Amino acid sequence: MTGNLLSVLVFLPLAGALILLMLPRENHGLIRSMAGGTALLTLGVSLFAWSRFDGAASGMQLGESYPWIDFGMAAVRYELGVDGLSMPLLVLTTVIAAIAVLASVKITERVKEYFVWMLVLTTGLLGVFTALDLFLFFLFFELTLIPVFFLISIWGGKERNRAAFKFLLYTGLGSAVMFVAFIALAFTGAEAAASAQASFNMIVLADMFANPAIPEVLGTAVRAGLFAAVVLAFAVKLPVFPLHTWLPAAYTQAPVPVTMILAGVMSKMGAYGVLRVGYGILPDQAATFAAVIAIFGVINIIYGACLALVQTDLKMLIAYGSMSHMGIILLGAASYTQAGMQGAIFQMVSHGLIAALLFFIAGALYERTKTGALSELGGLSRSVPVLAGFMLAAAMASLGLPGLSGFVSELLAFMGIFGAGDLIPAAAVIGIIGVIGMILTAGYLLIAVQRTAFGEMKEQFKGLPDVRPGEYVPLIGLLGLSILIGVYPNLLSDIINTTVIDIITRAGG
Amino acid sequence: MVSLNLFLALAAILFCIGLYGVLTRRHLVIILVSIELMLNAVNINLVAFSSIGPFANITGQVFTIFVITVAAAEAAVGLAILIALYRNRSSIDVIKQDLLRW
Amino acid sequence: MSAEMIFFLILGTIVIACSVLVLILNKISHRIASMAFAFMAIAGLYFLLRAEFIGIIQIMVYVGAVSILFIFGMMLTDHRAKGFGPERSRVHKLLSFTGVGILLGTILYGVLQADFAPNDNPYVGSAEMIGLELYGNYLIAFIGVGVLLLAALTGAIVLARKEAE
Amino acid sequence: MIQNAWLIPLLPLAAFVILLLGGRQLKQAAPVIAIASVAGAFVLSSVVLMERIGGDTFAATVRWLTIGPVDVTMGFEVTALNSLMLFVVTAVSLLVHIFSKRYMAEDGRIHVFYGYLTFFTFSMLGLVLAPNLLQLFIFWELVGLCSFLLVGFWYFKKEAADAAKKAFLVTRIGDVGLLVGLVLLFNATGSFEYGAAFAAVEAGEVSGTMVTVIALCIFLGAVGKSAQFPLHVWLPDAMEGPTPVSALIHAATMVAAGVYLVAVTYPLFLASGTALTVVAYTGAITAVFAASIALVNTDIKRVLAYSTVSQLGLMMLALGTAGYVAGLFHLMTHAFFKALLFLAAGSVILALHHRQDITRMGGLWHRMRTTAVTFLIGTLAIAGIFPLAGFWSKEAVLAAVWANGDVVLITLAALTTVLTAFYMFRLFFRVFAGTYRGDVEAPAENGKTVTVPLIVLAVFAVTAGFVHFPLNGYWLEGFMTAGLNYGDQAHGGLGLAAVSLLLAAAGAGLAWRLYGKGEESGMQEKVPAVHHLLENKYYIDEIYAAVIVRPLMTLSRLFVEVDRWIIDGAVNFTGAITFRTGRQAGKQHNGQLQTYGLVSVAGGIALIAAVFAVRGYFG
Repeated sequence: MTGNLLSVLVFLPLAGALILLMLPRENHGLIRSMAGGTALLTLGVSLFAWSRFDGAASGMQLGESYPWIDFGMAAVRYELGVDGLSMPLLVLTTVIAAIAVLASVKITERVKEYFVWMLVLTTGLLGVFTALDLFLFFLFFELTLIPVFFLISIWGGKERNRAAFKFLLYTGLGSAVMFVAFIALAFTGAEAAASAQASFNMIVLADMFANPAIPEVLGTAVRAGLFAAVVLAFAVKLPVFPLHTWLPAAYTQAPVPVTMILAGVMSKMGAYGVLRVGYGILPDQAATFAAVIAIFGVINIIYGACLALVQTDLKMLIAYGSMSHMGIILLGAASYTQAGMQGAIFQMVSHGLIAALLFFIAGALYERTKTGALSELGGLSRSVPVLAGFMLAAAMASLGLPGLSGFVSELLAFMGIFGAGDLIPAAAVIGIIGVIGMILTAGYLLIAVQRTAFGEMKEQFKGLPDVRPGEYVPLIGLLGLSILIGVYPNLLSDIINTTVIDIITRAGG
Repeated sequence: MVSLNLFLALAAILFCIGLYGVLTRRHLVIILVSIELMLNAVNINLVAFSSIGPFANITGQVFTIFVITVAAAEAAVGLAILIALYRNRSSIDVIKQDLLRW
Repeated sequence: MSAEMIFFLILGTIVIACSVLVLILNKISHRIASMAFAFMAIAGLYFLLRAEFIGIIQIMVYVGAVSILFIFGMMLTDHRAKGFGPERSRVHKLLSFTGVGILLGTILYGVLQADFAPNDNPYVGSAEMIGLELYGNYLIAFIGVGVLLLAALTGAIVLARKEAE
Repeated sequence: MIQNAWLIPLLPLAAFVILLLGGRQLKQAAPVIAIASVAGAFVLSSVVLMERIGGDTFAATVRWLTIGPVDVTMGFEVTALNSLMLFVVTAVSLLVHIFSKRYMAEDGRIHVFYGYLTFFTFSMLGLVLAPNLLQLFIFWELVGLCSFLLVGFWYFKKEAADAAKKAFLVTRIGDVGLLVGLVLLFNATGSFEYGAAFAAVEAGEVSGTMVTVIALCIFLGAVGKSAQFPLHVWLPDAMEGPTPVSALIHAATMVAAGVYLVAVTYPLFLASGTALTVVAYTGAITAVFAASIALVNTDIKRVLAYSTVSQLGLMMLALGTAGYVAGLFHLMTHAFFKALLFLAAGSVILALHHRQDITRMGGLWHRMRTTAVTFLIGTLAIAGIFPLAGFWSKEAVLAAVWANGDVVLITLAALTTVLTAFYMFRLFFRVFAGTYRGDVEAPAENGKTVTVPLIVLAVFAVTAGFVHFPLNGYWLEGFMTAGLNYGDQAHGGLGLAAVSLLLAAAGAGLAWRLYGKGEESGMQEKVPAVHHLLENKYYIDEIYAAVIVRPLMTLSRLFVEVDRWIIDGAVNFTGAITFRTGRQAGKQHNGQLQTYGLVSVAGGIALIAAVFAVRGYFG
């Protein structure tokens, strides 16, 4: 029954997109329900996969493997599988995708194309999180790029073209580096293992690079270069300072559901790539570079938070805040400890939920008030109390209030970094600077809440409609999941624990 | 018999004259003529090798036939284009034919 | 100096002289006539090389057909050179001359240096052998060339035809 | 019952959920539901306290988070300390809930108010019941959230919104310190559990420096929450919240959480002399510092707020001088009389239609007799007049400081005693004595829901001290320190009691001389420089603005410019270069066939030349 479960999951949205293509262009209702149905079905399948997943077992599960392309000197296989690192992200993707599709009621132009792109994007994302073959991984990674480009450039805001191109070029740059890095990985791996045929399989490559004789075959510099290339490739997506300037443009210009996916899931692709490819295949180099990664993590936290602190536009503020939160993933991962690594994964999931929620709320506010400028907003607690309440809750979740998922990830990440003293020279200093970031986070989020929700009610905002029934789905869904993880984190921890132990022990050799 | 080198040298000179014509003359008909000269230079080479080359055989002449055929076709189509061009733009000055610019 | 050498020198001189004239004469008709003479001389060279069949085809196709075609082309277009602008710039001409000159020098250097085994008994081909080759080894190519000619024929007609009113 | 102590916080939580979901429909029933839930919690707490007095510590945990081989658990624990805290919190909370029914009656969002209030009660109870530092931190933060929500309850007032933000941010600094402390503690000992972690510390598994660092980090959390110097700035501003909130959160319970935190992690402080000294000095400085500001402030609630800061400083001072029981004893009595004072102030404010300026009060003794009497009781209690609760607890604190023997600390403590009595009586006289200076017609009492809580609290303020006094052999000490080894608790003799009483009387007497008529004293003119300094709260807010906030904002703006012009600039520059290059290269495509041809020839020549250069003419 679970033989091809992952394939079904990955290609279900694509199949939905194909069916959408055949539907009549004008029948918006049918198109919407078809797209929503597909997304929900995908969510169901992913939950089924979750139920079939054994958190206590190590290694890949629900695997599929078929020969695909044989270049002679290298072989590409169609290989899928999940472990504790990808399983939560898989479910996160389907959740956010379903919610984003359901939240797309404001899209009224070129409806059919829009949903087709959304579903194609979903397939790409799911593929990235399940592919075990670097080549396949790359294909899916690129597959996510095209839909996003069109989604921004057709349905985006005023500056959409610029934003879309910036996104495309930046990520294109990352992809180019990634492609080179992958090929180099495959062939140096084959060289190291004295294998006639290069393999793109991540697991096989990890074993090749884990060969104790490898330092004699491949110099330290070569492996360090490979690791740096892999990290650089994914750093664009994350994004890591100073490769971040596409982010505010893309996040603010994309239509709200797309921003939810961008901030919620796509930025996790970068982090996932670093962990899966970088840490998975080259664990020793990851340990060597730990200090560098940690420093970039802190820079991200502080720099993003500082920028968010003085933004005048709500979406921009959330966008930079989102960048700041990515630093926590780096910080946790850099520590290379059980807690830190778990914190990084927790943060991926948690930030996925919270960023999506924040952007949804910002979008809902913009739709009502027609302005995103903090100076023009204010007093919305009076006119839209429920929405303002959700905004407050989302801000609290984002600043790491206990009982919500953000807290668990921050706690774990900081436990990691403070416990990484033997790996990172000044871990405590880095950790302290990191926690100062938490204060700044509270600062900018409270500024956002105060400027929008608090204060005298403005005349022009009188009588705005509060949350509509349809909007409760994303609001309650995302916040509810965040609370669920925050109140009982073992829900997630039980899934990822074994995998993290595996990642940590790899570096030992 | 005349040495092969001399035939090759003659062909080279002819080819270069044709090339120079193609690069500098304005009149499209003359450019086509220059192309014919270049093709003839090639033919001289082929026939010369076919007759007095180190491995003389008939293949060179066969190829000459092909070249002549293609040259004839080219001349026909080239002139047809030229006429159509003149009809539309009332000039066959190659300098003025610059629609495919940036 | 053998008779063949004398013939070669005469024919070669005619070829080069006529082709130079093609480039420098003023009137288009004179240029095309000069081209025809060059083709004739090249046919003579083929005879000298004992490739009579090719020589005859050269006369028939080039001197007979192509030259006439060019004359038609000239007459149907701007033979009085009314619609002509200024010449190519000196720089362009100079650069072309230099480039072509370098090319020529390079080729001539190699061609004159090359040491081919002297062959005093030219290989004599015949129309029969050419026919056998064409219908044997090169059959596919031959058919292809036939198709090409057909395509050129129809293409030329379509292109040169006046636009339907 | 003690096994089911977890029900105590769940009752208010249930009320919160009901109010959150159905508050708008319930409206008038909302206060009733909230009061009933807290009353239930109070009853349960009382039962638990009784059982604990007769029984033993109880703990239960469940697995919460797995970190590799380590299981982090959550659960609850009933110890002597927290069973007492449960009782205090639920008692004060219940009375505040009742009081609020009238105080907030005119507010259209009363259901929201009660929702927040019950959620606060839940959080505070959860904090108290926590068996480990992590769980304590979780509820610690939730308490902070409630404080934020309640201070900013009237969010449409700019001051309230600003105060809420300030409260959250300043305490956040402390919270972050606490987080670092508990993370370090976990990394050093492998556990968040009090018992396991302290056992590891006592067994010497953690280096001395590390213990000091951990203790100081944890203390930073306490400094933030208990508004100790230099993180005290948020508490006076927090008085923008409704008065019952000030009574419950910013006087009786939440701000006491800092003291409670130091108490539950006391073994860490005992293991580090440095940390203990820091605690003592912070407490002493805060006590005098805040008391001095309270001398001149003219806002009834702010005076009480500074008084709270000062009293919390005393508690810290007691803890820092090994007076474990003294600190907690003062915490308990303070909870009662400070809640009383705030609620009485609330009663006055309500009668005066939300005017809080004491220069516009006076002469209320005859108009609001119950309020005035209870306020006087509270004043006497806080000033430490025999035999009210404050006397006993303050005497215990002084005894601890005296036993410690540090002259500076003793001086500061004594000074605080004088100042406390002085500013409290100043406040009392200004509000209740003399003639009425306000503009509200005929202020009067506000009915039973207001006066009953006052009376009940007054009773506590009088009697609460008798759990720990010589005649019952310092009962509280026996209860609190059973099974713990926190050193000998100092007891003051008659002499100390007499001195303490004398000091308080001196302060009160001075206040009577200056303000007995309820009028202005003229101190402003006599010592203008001092007055100015105090009135502006030693310019601490301004210093923070200049040293931290403004540089941070400038830095952030700088970052914005860097981001725009340098980082994004580099990106755009690259883009522009590419674009320009493309355009220039495009211009080379002039459509001239022969130019192309010439370039091709040049290319061909270059190619040939390259081949020749490598391989020679004939290869």
